[in-house]
Amino acid sequence: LVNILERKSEARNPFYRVVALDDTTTDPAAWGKNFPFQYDGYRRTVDQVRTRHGGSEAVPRTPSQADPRSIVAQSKLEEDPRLKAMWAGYAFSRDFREERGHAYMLDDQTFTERQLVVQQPGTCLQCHASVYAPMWALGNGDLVKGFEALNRLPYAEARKLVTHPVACLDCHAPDTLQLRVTRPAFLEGLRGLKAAEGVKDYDVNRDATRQEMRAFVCGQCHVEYYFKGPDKRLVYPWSRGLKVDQILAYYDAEQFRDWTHKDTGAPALKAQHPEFELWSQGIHARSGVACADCHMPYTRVGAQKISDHHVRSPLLNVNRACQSCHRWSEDELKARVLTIQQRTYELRNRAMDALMALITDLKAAVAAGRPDAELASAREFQRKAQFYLDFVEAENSTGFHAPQEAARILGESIDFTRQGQLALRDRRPR
Amino acid sequence: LVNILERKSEARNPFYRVVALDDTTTDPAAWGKNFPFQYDGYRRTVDQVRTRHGGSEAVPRTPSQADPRSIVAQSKLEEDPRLKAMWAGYAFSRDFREERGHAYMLDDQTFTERQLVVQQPGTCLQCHASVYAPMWALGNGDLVKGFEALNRLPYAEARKLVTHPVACLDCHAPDTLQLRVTRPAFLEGLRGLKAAEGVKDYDVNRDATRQEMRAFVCGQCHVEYYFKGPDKRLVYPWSRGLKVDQILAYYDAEQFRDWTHKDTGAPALKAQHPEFELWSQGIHARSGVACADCHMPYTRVGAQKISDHHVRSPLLNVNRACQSCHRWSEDELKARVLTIQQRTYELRNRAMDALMALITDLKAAVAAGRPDAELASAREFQRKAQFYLDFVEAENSTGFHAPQEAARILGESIDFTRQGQLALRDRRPR
Amino acid sequence: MTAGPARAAVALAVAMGLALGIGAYTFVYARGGSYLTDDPAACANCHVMREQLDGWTAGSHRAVAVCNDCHTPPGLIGKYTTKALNGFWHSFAFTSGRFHEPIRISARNHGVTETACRHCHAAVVASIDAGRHGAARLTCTGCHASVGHLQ
Ligand code: HEC
Ligand code: HEC
Ligand code: HEC
Ligand code: HEC
Ligand code: HEC
Ligand code: HEC
Ligand code: HEC
Ligand code: HEC
Ligand code: HEC
Ligand code: HEC
Ligand code: HEC
Ligand code: HEC
Ligand code: HEC
Ligand code: HEC
Ligand SMILES: [Ca+2]
Ligand SMILES: [Ca+2]
Repeated sequence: LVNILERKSEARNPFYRVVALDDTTTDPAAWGKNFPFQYDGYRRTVDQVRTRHGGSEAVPRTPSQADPRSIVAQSKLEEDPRLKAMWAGYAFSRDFREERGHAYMLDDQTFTERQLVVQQPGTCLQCHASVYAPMWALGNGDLVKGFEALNRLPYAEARKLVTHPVACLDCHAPDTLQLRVTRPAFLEGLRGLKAAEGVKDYDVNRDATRQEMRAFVCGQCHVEYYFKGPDKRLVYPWSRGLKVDQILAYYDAEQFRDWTHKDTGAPALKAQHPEFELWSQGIHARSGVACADCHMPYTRVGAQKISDHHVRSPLLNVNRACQSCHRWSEDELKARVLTIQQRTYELRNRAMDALMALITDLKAAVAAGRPDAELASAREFQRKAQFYLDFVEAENSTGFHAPQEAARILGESIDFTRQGQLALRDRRPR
Repeated sequence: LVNILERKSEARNPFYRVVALDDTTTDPAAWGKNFPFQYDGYRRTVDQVRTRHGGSEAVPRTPSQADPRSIVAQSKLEEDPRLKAMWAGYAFSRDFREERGHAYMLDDQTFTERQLVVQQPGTCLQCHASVYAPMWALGNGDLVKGFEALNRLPYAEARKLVTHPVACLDCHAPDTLQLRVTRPAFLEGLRGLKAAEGVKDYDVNRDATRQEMRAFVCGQCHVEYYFKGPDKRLVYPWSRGLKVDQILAYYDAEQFRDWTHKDTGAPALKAQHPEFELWSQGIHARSGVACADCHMPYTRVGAQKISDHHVRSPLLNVNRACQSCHRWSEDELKARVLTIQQRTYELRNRAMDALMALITDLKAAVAAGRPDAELASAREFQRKAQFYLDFVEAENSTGFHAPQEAARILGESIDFTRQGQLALRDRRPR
Repeated sequence: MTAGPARAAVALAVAMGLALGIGAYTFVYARGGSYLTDDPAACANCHVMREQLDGWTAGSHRAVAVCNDCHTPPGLIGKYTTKALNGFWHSFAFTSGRFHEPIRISARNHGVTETACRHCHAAVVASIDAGRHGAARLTCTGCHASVGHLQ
């Protein structure tokens, strides 16, 4: 009976506005007063459950002065030591873990051992903290100015300005609750992309449809990026397009390298979580299916439906995430995902073995003191092959977001690697 | 008005049985008396319309004594001369054309220049003519005996026993019109496959569901095959499974080769139209979507729905072939297919270029008189790489039947090719 | 498909007396009048509606909504204008045999249906569908394509 009354009242007015919210209300708990169900979900992102290729495993550790975390996610470097060889000389070879729920983003960034290897800029925080209010403050009223100021600060200083992981106001307007993009890097990245497609000064918050926004809010962070120039500006390399080929072409034109490979001297690039880019090449994106449809499916609460703010692997929530569109059983849907992921994973391993062979050859050639001229071509191939492989490796759906494209990319990576090995042999002094 | 009256009457009585049919009634015209709509469609397979990667182009030629055809399909050897190098020393390097409608199957086989290069057995006819009645006759009442007898005959003699391309009774029981499998090679092939899956003496015509039959009737011919032993028995290499890896493993175990590559001496294999095998690895097969659903979609004739017997590219009939399941517009559906095919085609070209490089290297090594021991490994890699590439090249959907699997196969083909090139260099006498 | 201009053109022809002739003939003979009832079976007087009837019978709404609950707007006027429009055009299409197959819902009628969803499920969707200024509406059928007709 209580139940029914409850439902009725809820039905009559879905939102109780008990507290006023504005663009300075960073604390999700405050928003939670008005939207308790979304807040509950949001907080559940602390859960750690592993799927075959996703989710995350809760690994206990003894907290230390430097790193107070008592639980972390499993180390990918331990799962596959070949990654260390691929990233030799770069911070990722020191510490790289499976990603976990949003609740951990700020801590995991603050305490990753990668911080011990390099001095990082404030830019890092763009995707690991609620920086919206801080940016306004820093830029006193000018978001972009605040963005630039934050980027320029050393990480340690910038870190003092933030307290929360991604929060409500990073995705929502406080008055209408409409979705909005709050990250200048995404605004600029998408404007560049649209310009390339012939659309002049595109403004996401003005021109995007609601369904597009359900992917764009995620695209603010789940993308490939780099820090441009001495100002460490956060830039998304999309001005030629979202395909791996177009992104590499961009970096080549910029003559950008993330680091020089320690063992081979190759001008290497590190691809990072290009979920948005790979998704854009898949059949779901083409069908207008957004990130939120699968990662934040509607869920029944009392008499209403709300978006499940427990952002996580859809494989942990198949009935809501998939079955409204696909009538197959949960087991069948999981099996379909696994088939796609397994194919991707096996080809990824083949590409990884090939890369190891090239790195070994190049390393030997360097040790043998062969002149750079003889190694240039092989190094160029390593740069390409490695970026292509990493593009799929770093993408977190293990190919699901665009199965054929992922396999295509790995196939080309293999071709580049092997050609690099051939270049070394054919350039051998006769 | 006629239109509407017609419909009402049709609704009442779908078809009239004017002539009696039995297992000796090969002539489709006779069946056509009872089933005029299906017969009309069947006859329309003479149409030649080209799609980007499929259909076929009507190329005029001057009939000759040896080859009376005044129209053929475009030559694939001319479209891509690299195919000649891949098949050097094999009949396919002489004549290989785009396939066209069922109406042409008998003529195209009879008059292909491949017949001038090798003496073919009667086995060829299994998939190019209505051999059901002739097999019964030859085996006087024993289908398998008739099958074996037909296989043993020289092509020229066997050819005299047939008059029609695939006909009604090759797919249908004359009394019930139910689908049935009439080719012993498929019965045996599938029994072997099921046995590998742990199912004992499987009998297609007894155990298959109706939906399965809608793919099996096609699987009688649209499959990879070889002629086993001196009796030229038609065998489908499925006893280990339908994946390219499993089929190659079968041939390796049998120590089978189609021919020895003229320029490189590699023990080569020729893959042929593995539509059934590739389809089996795709999402449509997994969803229970059969060949007939897309290539013979239901179409309304007045009040009845019949299967469109004008078997052809679904891209020429998208509304019936696809829109019954997909709500997208015709243009959008075509664009989706093209995206998949283009990705496949580009990777196929990359694999083809790689293969040409290996063949060039091996050819040179042979010319340089390097000992077989040094070439063995490279030749083995050519065999593998070439079979994998040909498996996608010979498959006629340009990857659509299983997009990710097709890309996976091409990726591995590239790896094999390049490793072959490396083997040649590393085995070089120091 | 059922493009505006195309319809306009046909409309002209129809206006030229044809309407009374064929139009009326069809409407009676093909039971275009079925559009005026609420009985689902009536819709299927046209065999081309059979698929949807079957789909509806297999669907989750069989017990809770008839064709017209989803395919006509609430309110008598709206209801009967829509019925008249569809009844006439569909009768005409049926007679002339000129329509896209498989049959696809028109933008206008899709709008009618989407409104119907919200009409019955106002409570359920209140929070996801509530007053978003400017933002385009959700499309219920994007996720629930087969509620009306199990596809
Ligand atoms: C059609 C459904 C679908 C869409 C749309 C989709 N994803 Fe996914 N996503 C998945 C599946 C399935 C996985 C694999 C989960 C696993 O392996 O446990 C996944 C994995 C992920 C992961 C890793 C999750 C984990 O548990 O480790 C991230 C991050 C992710 N997706 C982000 C995105 C983003 C960002 C977008 C939009 C740009 C997006 N996804 C669009 C279905 C989807
Ligand atoms: C402000 C940046 C940011 C935004 C916006 C963002 N994410 Fe994330 N997301 C992250 C970070 C950082 C992590 C990794 C956290 C960690 O490992 O500590 C993450 C992790 C995830 C995971 C992995 C969870 C797991 O169990 O492995 C999924 C799935 C995911 N995000 C999906 C989404 C979706 C869907 C959206 C949009 C609705 C979104 N994210 C928006 C930064 C963001
Ligand atoms: C463009 C957005 C973005 C920026 C900028 C960014 N991250 Fe992340 N980070 C993510 C996302 C999304 C994830 C989750 C997906 C993944 O781990 O692949 C993540 C995950 C992580 C993780 C957890 C997984 C791991 O790698 O161990 C750490 C630690 C991390 N980031 C550190 C950093 C540091 C340090 C920087 C600055 C150098 C940084 N991030 C900058 C978006 C970003
Ligand atoms: C990573 C991005 C992200 C964050 C952070 C986020 N949301 Fe949302 N939220 C969404 C998306 C996506 C939707 C769906 C909006 C739509 O469909 O237009 C949504 C919808 C909503 C809605 C509308 C009703 C519904 O459930 O669909 C409310 C209310 C809401 N969120 C409240 C919150 C609150 C409160 C918080 C903080 C505790 C929060 N959101 C944090 C992405 C986010
Ligand atoms: C909002 C609708 C929607 C949701 C939610 C959705 N899908 Fe899909 N899915 C589609 C559409 C549309 C296609 C393209 C085929 C088609 O047009 O029917 C598709 C295609 C697929 C395919 C075949 C394509 C391929 O890559 O092989 C798989 C597998 C699939 N979805 C699995 C999933 C899984 C698993 C989930 C949940 C994690 C999911 N889908 C969520 C609509 C959806
Ligand atoms: C989901 C739909 C679908 C299914 C199921 C399907 N096909 Fe196809 N098939 C296609 C499409 C699309 C093409 C590409 C046609 C083109 O490129 O013009 C194609 C191409 C072909 C071609 C080449 C046609 C041409 O025009 O050259 C053949 C032969 C073929 N399929 C046979 C089969 C067989 C045999 C099966 C079952 C084992 C099958 N198909 C299952 C959709 C399908
Ligand atoms: C008895 C053997 C046999 C059977 C059974 C058979 N096919 Fe074929 N099919 C062929 C041959 C041979 C050709 C090529 C004819 C030619 O090029 O002269 C062909 C050609 C085709 C083409 C290409 C048409 C074009 O325009 O390029 C399609 C599509 C096709 N078949 C589909 C099917 C489907 C679907 C089935 C089952 C319903 C089927 N076939 C059953 C032997 C067969
Ligand atoms: C297992 C069934 C099968 C057997 C046996 C078979 N074919 Fe075919 N054949 C097909 C199918 C299916 C096609 C259409 C698909 C294609 O062309 O790839 C075809 C196409 C052809 C074509 C037209 C396309 C081209 O290759 O130029 C010729 C010619 C041909 N076959 C000749 C032969 C000859 C000669 C033999 C005997 C050595 C033979 N076939 C044995 C199934 C078979
Ligand atoms: C290459 C195989 C093949 C050939 C040859 C063939 N059919 Fe069919 N036929 C089919 C398939 C597949 C179906 C669908 C059966 C089902 O759904 O159970 C079918 C269905 C039918 C049906 C049932 C009604 C319908 O249309 O679905 C009739 C009647 C029929 N065919 C008559 C004929 C006649 C007459 C011929 C010769 C002129 C013929 N068929 C040649 C494959 C074939
Ligand atoms: C009998 C139903 C049916 C028919 C007919 C059909 N499909 Fe599908 N299609 C599916 C199903 C089921 C899926 C898997 C996704 C899902 O579960 O919704 C799918 C998936 C797809 C996908 C996404 C998978 C991928 O490989 O990217 C594409 C594209 C597609 N179909 C195109 C077509 C085209 C083109 C045709 C016609 C030539 C066609 N389909 C005919 C049922 C069908
Ligand atoms: C006179 C025969 C006939 C009757 C009775 C009939 N329909 Fe239809 N209907 C058609 C035809 C023909 C079409 C295809 C029209 C087109 O696509 O242009 C159609 C199309 C439709 C469409 C989709 C096209 C559009 O314009 O949106 C809907 C919805 C529809 N009918 C609903 C109904 C309902 C509800 C009923 C019963 C109240 C009904 N029909 C009774 C013949 C009929
Ligand atoms: C619960 C709501 C509901 C009911 C009840 C319902 N329909 Fe529909 N109908 C729909 C929806 C939704 C669509 C459009 C599907 C889409 O857009 O994905 C549709 C589409 C149609 C179409 C156009 C074909 C198409 O797929 O676009 C016809 C015709 C139709 N309905 C007829 C009927 C008939 C006749 C009945 C009664 C037997 C009926 N509908 C009952 C919701 C309903
Ligand atoms: C005439 C009123 C009415 C209309 C119109 C209507 N529904 Fe429903 N709907 C109901 C009722 C009543 C239920 C049953 C609730 C239950 O079973 O608990 C229901 C159940 C549902 C369900 C849950 C069961 C399922 O099928 O998954 C969904 C989803 C749904 N409706 C969506 C829709 C959509 C989308 C539309 C419009 C295309 C629509 N409804 C139109 C009354 C309606
Ligand atoms: C992005 C996908 C999506 C869209 C768009 C969507 N829904 Fe849903 N809907 C869902 C999912 C997922 C569920 C299942 C929720 C659950 O089981 O907790 C659902 C459940 C429902 C239910 C059943 C609630 C119950 O369990 O009784 C109704 C009714 C419903 N939706 C109506 C609608 C209406 C009306 C619209 C349009 C205003 C709509 N939906 C739009 C995904 C969607
Ligand atoms: Ca994870
Ligand atoms: Ca063809």
